[in-house]
Amino acid sequence: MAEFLSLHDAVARYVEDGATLAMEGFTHLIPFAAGHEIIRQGRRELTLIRMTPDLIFDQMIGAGCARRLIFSWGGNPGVGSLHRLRDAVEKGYPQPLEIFEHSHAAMACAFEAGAAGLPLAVLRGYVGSDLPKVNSQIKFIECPFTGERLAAVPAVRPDVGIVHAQKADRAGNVLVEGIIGVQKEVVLAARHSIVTVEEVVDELQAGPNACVIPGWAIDAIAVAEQGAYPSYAHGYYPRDNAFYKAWDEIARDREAFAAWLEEHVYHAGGAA
Amino acid sequence: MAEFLSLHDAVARYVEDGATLAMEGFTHLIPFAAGHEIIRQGRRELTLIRMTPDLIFDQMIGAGCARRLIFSWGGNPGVGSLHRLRDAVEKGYPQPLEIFEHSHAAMACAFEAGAAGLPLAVLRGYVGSDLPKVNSQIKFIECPFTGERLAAVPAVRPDVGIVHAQKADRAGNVLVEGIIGVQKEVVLAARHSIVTVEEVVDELQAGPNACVIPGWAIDAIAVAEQGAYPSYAHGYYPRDNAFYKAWDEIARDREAFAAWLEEHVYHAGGAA
Amino acid sequence: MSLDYTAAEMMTVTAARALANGTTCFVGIGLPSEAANLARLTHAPEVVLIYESGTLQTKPNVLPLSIGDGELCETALTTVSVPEMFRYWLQGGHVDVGFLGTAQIDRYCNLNTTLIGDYREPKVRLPGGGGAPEIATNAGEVFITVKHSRRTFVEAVDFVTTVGFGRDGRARDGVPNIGRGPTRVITDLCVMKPDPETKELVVVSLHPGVTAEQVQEATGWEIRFAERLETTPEPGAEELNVLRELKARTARHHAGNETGAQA
Amino acid sequence: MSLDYTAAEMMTVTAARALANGTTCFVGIGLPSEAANLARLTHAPEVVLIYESGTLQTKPNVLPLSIGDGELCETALTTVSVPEMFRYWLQGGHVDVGFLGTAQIDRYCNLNTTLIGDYREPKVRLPGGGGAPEIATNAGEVFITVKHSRRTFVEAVDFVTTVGFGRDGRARDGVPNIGRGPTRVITDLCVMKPDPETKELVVVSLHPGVTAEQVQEATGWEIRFAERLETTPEPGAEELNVLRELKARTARHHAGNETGAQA
Repeated sequence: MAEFLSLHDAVARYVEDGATLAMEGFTHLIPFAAGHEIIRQGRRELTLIRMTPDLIFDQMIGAGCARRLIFSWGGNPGVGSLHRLRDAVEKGYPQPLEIFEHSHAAMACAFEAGAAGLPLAVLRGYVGSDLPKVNSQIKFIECPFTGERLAAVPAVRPDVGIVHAQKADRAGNVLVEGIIGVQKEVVLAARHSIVTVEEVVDELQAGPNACVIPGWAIDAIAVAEQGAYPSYAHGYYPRDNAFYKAWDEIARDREAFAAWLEEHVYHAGGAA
Repeated sequence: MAEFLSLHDAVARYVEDGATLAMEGFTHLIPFAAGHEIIRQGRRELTLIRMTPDLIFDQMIGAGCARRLIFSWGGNPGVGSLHRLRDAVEKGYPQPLEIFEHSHAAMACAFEAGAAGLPLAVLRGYVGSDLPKVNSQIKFIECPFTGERLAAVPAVRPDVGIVHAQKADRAGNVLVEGIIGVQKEVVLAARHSIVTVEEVVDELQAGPNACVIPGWAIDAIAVAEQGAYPSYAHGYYPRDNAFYKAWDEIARDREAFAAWLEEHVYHAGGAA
Repeated sequence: MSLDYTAAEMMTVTAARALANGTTCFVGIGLPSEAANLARLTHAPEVVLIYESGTLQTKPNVLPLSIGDGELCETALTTVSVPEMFRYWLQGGHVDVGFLGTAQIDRYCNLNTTLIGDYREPKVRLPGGGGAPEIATNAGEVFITVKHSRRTFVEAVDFVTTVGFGRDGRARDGVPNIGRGPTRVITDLCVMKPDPETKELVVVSLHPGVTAEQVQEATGWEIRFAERLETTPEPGAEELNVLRELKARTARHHAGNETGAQA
Repeated sequence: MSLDYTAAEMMTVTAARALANGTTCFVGIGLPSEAANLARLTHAPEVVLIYESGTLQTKPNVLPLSIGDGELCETALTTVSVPEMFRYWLQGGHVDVGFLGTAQIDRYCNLNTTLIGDYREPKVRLPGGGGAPEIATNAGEVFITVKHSRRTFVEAVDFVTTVGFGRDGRARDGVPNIGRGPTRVITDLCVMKPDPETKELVVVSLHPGVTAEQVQEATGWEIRFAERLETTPEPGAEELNVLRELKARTARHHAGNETGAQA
């Protein structure tokens, strides 16, 4: 049953050093506020899982939270590289980062399988790709009906799943609207889930088949206004494309990044 | 690209003798009008696929359309047996009916896998059940990551899929709302699909994540007002529970059924 | 002073009381649905009811006739596709209790809803498994409610549609990632629970006025009784009122749309 | 009389023309997205554009900066989850054309977007596969558009992120249930198609004013030219207008919300 907590308390209660942590939001609704809170609380040795690491994981990796990364596309969308991610992979700074690299299709299926309580996902994937050669998590099975060779990847079943959503009602039911990505899957696949929301409302006013995650499937809800900034929240605020572009400059340089982190995360209290 | 056809023409074009035919609608939106049209056109030797055969398949089986049935719960919901189905299975009347029997979970997964273009569905299912002993379509695989034994069933990929929905827009995009069952899955899994709708509208007025099936994923759309009667259409008309109860009496007797069929299907022109 | 109630009401109230407030319950149609909604309308307002039609956290004002009645969707928090229901919500581990009925049950709680007789030459063809085979293994535990009779409580089910503990009581041993299985069976005569070791059903509580002989008479095998056999608490006045109102409302509702003209 | 246009415009217009009206196209971000939207705004108003963010049949008024821009959802027919997008729509066989860019490409159309150098000791780490590995095999066919240079057109890609026809041109042989693979590559210099037999890329058309020597100069292997080498038709005035307006609109839009204050 969802408990309403401050973001600080939600992170403190559920995110432990060494945890496996999925933070989703496909370009839309990226839980930046929660990521910053994890950096502030100094979590270490995390296995981070996200299809598109995006700036949020670039920041967390740069801040030294991560030991392992499971992902499928690691760029700054429309801009270029994630320099903190690259620095960790290429130079081991601030610490080495082990990567498990997938395709989007495989990771989407792995989240789906995690939500479905299965140990594996099966897909027609990785045909002819070198990825299976470098990622030991990718295997192949034979269909017992047709003999077709299909790819199999382990389901994503993280210790903690964190997503951001537009709103929760007072019972803790959450509405996600727009680009819904794998938000529902992360919450359902995780052992513990935290959902940050823009606001708490009396009525969700959702359609009959809207993407509503019931409160009893969520552990903690924390209000985080602008909690997806600089990504966006459909119906609330647009993406700050300028920040995504500016990030290239900030993240390229270790010191510029450290200064940014100091000012905008460590000294930003509980704000995003 | 969806073509708007009369129900007669849609059935005549796509439903052939001997075809594998899935007609879905989980209690809600059962495509009765289409079923009656298939009876009128005298289709034979069909492999019928539905989780819950319901009255629609009882009628089609009783009318001699079917040779095989793939299903997971074959009763008259809240009333009792499907007597035409039982007569076919138990007495071979009007012709023998071969059955492939599943659980709901397995069939739902089989539709999902069909929509996903896979040859098989994998589920944690049939543990300790006798169903795998009598249904050769049920096999077991071993997870290459955990060694867990999981059930596997062939995906449902029918020649034709037919569903009923509330409305289509003029481009043939279809909105399904309420209990959506496996409607989308049937359309996407089938080689050819027919959607009957209550009405055609200028604007679907659907929410951003509503269950909308694009026209380019559908072969034919036919307007069939009250096309789900005696089941129901959320927002249009309720279920005629009295008819479901009355059906028990009609279907129990071969002659009563034949008379009903004569009056309400053969002599009902194109109406439901 | 004892209230006036029927054996069926006793069964429903007892089954309802088994559902704790806040439980997430995957509800079978018929008796389980009646009991689960009675629980929701009495001691367990926060019970979460899920039906296999994809309706999550539904609060029907009248009992559904089918698993997919419009009422279930209209009063649900949200409605998902049927594959999502079985994959994410049931198999995904979000269901505490599966609440089932049955046509036959044996001493190890194996359920048969498939047929009487032989599979290829059935004497009576029943509807089949529906959601039950996976509800029974993917829910945290399973409650069963069914009328007590020799026709239902049989020495050996003709077909194991849905596993309890298997023909030998050991079917769940060593199987990973499944639920505990049946934990109680509630009939119009008594309450039974599986023996923690052997998994054989044991009568733990007799309904008021019911004798052990009556239970044995209605059971197709030599049934065991607990050493400390209890008497099931009687229904309360409010429970009976709520149940009767629910059933009257339901009857009026389902009669209300009995147009039947087009038939 | 010839219009004034850039090599980049020539590439985009040529890539756009490759998309027939009514085609369902899974669109990669960047050059493919520019070309696909130009097609939609000119000769192919009924082209169906799908982005991996789950946006089905989207009609953005400006080019998205990311694959999941709000514009894509707001102008889509509907938006589905990402698992549904990859499972039902791509793997389910509803995509005619996958439209991709790349960082490296070899003579057999294998694409590398993973890294330069060795996987464990990369010289340059690139973003990775994203949707491409399965777009390339689950779409009916694949178009590739990329700027022509020796850095991109290499003798051997450092990593096969996304298969074209494999290192030997035979990777698709006998693999069931996959698409035809790349059928054309459009650059700022020329159009190439795989040889029907060997699958090796062959230049079939040079853009106006481009010489075979220029193409060879920009290609890291000895590239083949078709016997009947054609000249790519020039862009039309309307195509150029629409493209320039689209790009101007896009620039204004993305500048418009450059508040950046909180950074």
